Amino acid sequence: MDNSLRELYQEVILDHSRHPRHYGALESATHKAEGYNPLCGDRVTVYLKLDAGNRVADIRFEGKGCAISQASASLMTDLLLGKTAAEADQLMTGFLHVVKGEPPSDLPEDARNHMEVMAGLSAFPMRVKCATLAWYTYKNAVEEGSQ
Amino acid sequence: MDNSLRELYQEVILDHSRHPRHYGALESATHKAEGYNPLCGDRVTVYLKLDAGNRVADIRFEGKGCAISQASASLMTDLLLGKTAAEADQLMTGFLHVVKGEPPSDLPEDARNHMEVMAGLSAFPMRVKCATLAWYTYKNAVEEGSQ
Amino acid sequence: MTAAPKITSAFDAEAARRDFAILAKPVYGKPLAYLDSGASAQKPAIVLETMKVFAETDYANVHRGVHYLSGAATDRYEAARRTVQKFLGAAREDEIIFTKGATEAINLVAYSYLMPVIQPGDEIVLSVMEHHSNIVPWHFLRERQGAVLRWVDVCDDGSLDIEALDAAITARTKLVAITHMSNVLGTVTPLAEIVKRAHAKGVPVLADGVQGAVHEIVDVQALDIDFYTITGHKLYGPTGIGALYAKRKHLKAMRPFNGGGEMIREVARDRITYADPPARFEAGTPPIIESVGLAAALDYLSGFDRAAVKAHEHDLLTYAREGVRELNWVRVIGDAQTKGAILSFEAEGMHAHDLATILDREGVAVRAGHHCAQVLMVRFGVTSTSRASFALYNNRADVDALLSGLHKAREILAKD
Amino acid sequence: MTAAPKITSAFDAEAARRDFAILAKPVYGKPLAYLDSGASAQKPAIVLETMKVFAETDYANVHRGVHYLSGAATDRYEAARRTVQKFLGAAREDEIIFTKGATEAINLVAYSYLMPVIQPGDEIVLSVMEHHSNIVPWHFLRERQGAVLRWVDVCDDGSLDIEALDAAITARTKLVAITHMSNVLGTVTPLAEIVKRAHAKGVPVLADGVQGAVHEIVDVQALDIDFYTITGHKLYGPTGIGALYAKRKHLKAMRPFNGGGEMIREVARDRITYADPPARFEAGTPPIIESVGLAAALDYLSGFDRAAVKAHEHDLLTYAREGVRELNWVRVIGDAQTKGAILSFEAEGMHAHDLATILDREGVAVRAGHHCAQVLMVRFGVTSTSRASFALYNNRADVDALLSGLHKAREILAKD
Ligand SMILES: Cc1ncc(COP(=O)(O)O)c(C=O)c1O
Ligand SMILES: Cc1ncc(COP(=O)(O)O)c(C=O)c1O
Repeated sequence: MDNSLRELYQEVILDHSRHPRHYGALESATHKAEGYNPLCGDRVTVYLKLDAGNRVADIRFEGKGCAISQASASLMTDLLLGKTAAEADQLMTGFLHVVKGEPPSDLPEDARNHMEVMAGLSAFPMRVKCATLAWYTYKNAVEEGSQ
Repeated sequence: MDNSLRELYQEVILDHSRHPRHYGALESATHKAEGYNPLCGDRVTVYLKLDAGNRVADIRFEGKGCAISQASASLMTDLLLGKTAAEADQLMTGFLHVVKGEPPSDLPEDARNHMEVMAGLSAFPMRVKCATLAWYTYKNAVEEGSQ
Repeated sequence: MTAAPKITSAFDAEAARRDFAILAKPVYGKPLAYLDSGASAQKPAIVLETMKVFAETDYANVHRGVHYLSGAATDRYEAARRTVQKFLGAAREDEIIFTKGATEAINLVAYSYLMPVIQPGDEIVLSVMEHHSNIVPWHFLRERQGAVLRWVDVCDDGSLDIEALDAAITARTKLVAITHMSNVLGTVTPLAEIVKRAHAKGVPVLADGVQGAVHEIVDVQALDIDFYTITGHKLYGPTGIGALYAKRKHLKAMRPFNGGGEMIREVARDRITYADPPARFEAGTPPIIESVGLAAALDYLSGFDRAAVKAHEHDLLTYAREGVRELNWVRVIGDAQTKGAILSFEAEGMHAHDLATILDREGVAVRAGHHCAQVLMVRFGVTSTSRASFALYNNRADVDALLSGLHKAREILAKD
Repeated sequence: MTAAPKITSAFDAEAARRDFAILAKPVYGKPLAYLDSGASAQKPAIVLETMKVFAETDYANVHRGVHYLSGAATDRYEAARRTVQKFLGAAREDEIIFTKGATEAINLVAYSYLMPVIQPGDEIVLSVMEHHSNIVPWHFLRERQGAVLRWVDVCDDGSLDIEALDAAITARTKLVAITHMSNVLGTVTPLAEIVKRAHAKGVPVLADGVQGAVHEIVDVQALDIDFYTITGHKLYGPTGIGALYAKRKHLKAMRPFNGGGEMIREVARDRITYADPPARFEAGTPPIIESVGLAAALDYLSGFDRAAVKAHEHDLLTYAREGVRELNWVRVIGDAQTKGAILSFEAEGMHAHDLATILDREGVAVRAGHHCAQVLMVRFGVTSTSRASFALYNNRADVDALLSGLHKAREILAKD
């Protein structure tokens, strides 16, 4: 069996995809966006509640798609909860580096450890879009999705 | 010098193209058609006066084009003058065979001799259309060009 | 310049495999099991070589040239048209229009045949198993001119509901647009019967023959069909070329689609006239080298006993179908009686993309996704499927690789 | 997979000739003098080889596949887009749309950009030296929607009358559609100045760059041009592919042209949404192998010092121009100051087709006819011309063959 596959579909990822954190609609959302990958039909909706200081007071997602896209969305909610907009941007940049196998950018160590489970993706460039869908949708929610 | 060229552009052809027979409009035409080759811009108008028995009582042409198309039109008027529709069809078939270098069809000997000057065309398949333009225009005049 | 047709009574797939260099190239160190010919077929050496040699010896632009190379290239281009004519059984060569692919061919019919005449409320009948290429051009007519799309359902086994199709044809129907063979279900539609019923109501029929022409023997005259479209790259030919067959009576009445060189009769500042078909519909420099490649591909395919090829592909389909039947976690979508060599399925607990990624690392190339058939996905309540499609060069080893890949994927993805 | 660019300071045409196998193949036993690159250029070995190797090693359909070959093919296809982007100096890769050729690229602009907005009486400004490909699509808008074509004349030497162009742009002008380089006169138009003047009046500009991109270095950003079109087969690349450059702001606002796979976002029975550019304009399977060939061709061309290539071609033009100047029975049409390597002429007492036939037997390939520029023919009072066009692989021996062929033709055709 291919090791890169084992790394890609490691327990943590499968667990995230089967038991996603923060799954479901968020009634009190201040921001919301829908992401869609027309190439594979994957879909994710991100709900955000930003507080006065633009901090992610609450976050939820709903979606349908491959293990990678669902796990990545779940992982993202874990990472973003409680973060300021600036911190979130830094996390997103870092995440993009990780999944593309590019040199890592400045990241808090716990965030990096958290994301490390996604590093296997860099061997699967055709699947990177699956992993980034949720993040771009988050970004969209912040920028254009105010409710 | 290429012999096939000498044969194509022999004196008789050049003479026909420079001093075309039966050139000009025909006031009393009963039939008329315009032929046009969009690939090269060659143009020929054929005027016919058919008598009661469908005999070519008079024929004229006007046109602009290469030596081959003009010579062929001129030669055609010589050949068709005085002929019945059936005789004309036979001549046309014979002419198509001659210029394509196909086995000759049944033709009166004088007509065949007359056409022989066009036999050189069979070595120039790309120019066959130039030679047949006038004939197809004649055919068109008979079939659809009644004035 | 193209291979003399070799007639063989039984089909030797192992021999044919050797015509396709790419099949011998391992993927991630594994033998390649290319089960994605439904998306695009690989090209035999004779096709690639014929195109290269043509470009090295006889190439120039076509039609307007008097010089030797232009004549040679024109001859090859027009000979390719006759090869397509023969392949489809068309009555006349000027009923064949070269296009960039089947998608363009269908758009040509939409823009040149229907757009000038369609009125708000006029109807176009199509099936839910159409490829987007045979849907979107008709949506344009809906969006822009108020046409109504009438959808014909398929039965649960994926076969066409012919009675529903018949019922959908009304006095307002302007066209039936239907696939010859579904690129997802594999379903082969009863084209002759469809044409008969549509014509009985005075309605013309367009068939999307992209898959059908690969696996079935087509005779447009026997079918009496109005429009039939093919694409080169699925017929073992090059990309960048396809063809539209249309009855001459339609072509003569149709207005041009693209405007440009070759398709005119006379252009002036304030008026314009158009050339006769087929030139009228072939604006600009056509895919010249590709036409020569397509002819070589059709010659290659026609060099085999097509019935034997079909039997071979069908054997693979059956072998694969039996193989997955044993896996109670695999659900096949499309089990029609008349079915070509395409197998679509869902595997429990595995998204098609994850499955395809795992299969890929095993050297098995399948498609995963909606296959440009979103309407059909909705019909079967899925967002995507995995699809294995079989070509003449596939063998049972390819199917074995698929089946063992499926087991590995389950091990990785569905292990708890 | 494509050749590493080789930068040479002076251009060695004799070395380049060896890249084109077809040039070494005699015609009627005579050396070939191929002076018809204006109609279509020959293709260097690296282009043909790159396409063949790609098809043998990395081919599959693009975009929707998860498997290895599909990824490899997609990478090559998108890399080709970036090669075109760089070649034209575009800011973004998604401003490059692959088409089947320049003719389709111009039609795309007509159908997707202008057709939805044009009103009866709206004007399109174009020059009398346009190729039919940059005329007929606008005639469609005249015929179908009442647009008015405003024609800008050329001066007697074939140069564009820029003041007339300026004057032709009115408040009703919706587009200026102009060639970058005339395929008959060789005239290179002052694109930057044209764009400046049109933009000053708020009017966008489309340039037909089919000839211009071959002989000039293009920088669409510096030109600030709205639309620029190229075709592969004149750029030493394959047939069946071309490209449209368009500013992103235009592309984002444009509706689709062809409908089919790849260009949608979501398709349902009664509604549809479209993908973002460039996908929105690339319906169906694109010319994948051809895109790889085009990239190889552009890499090949860019591997030379383009200014040196231009100087070489200009030398041939001057040498030919001087040669025919001595023949008082030859009339050159097109003597503009800014002129690329194309020489059109009439020879007294000889029709262009007869002349071309005789030259052909001498191994000299020229075009004869209206060159898809009938409006220009009328402007110069001719029905056809003969045209010699020069490419990087031509040499003075080719010109000598042309000149001696002219003498022979006169001997045969005009001897009394
Ligand atoms: C100036 C010009 N524009 C447009 C075209 C048409 O381009 P294509 O060959 O891609 O149809 C040509 C060539 O035929 C041309 O020379
Ligand atoms: C059934 C069907 N129709 C149409 C198409 C589109 O044809 P093309 O590849 O020529 O765009 C395809 C393939 O993608 C297909 O499978």
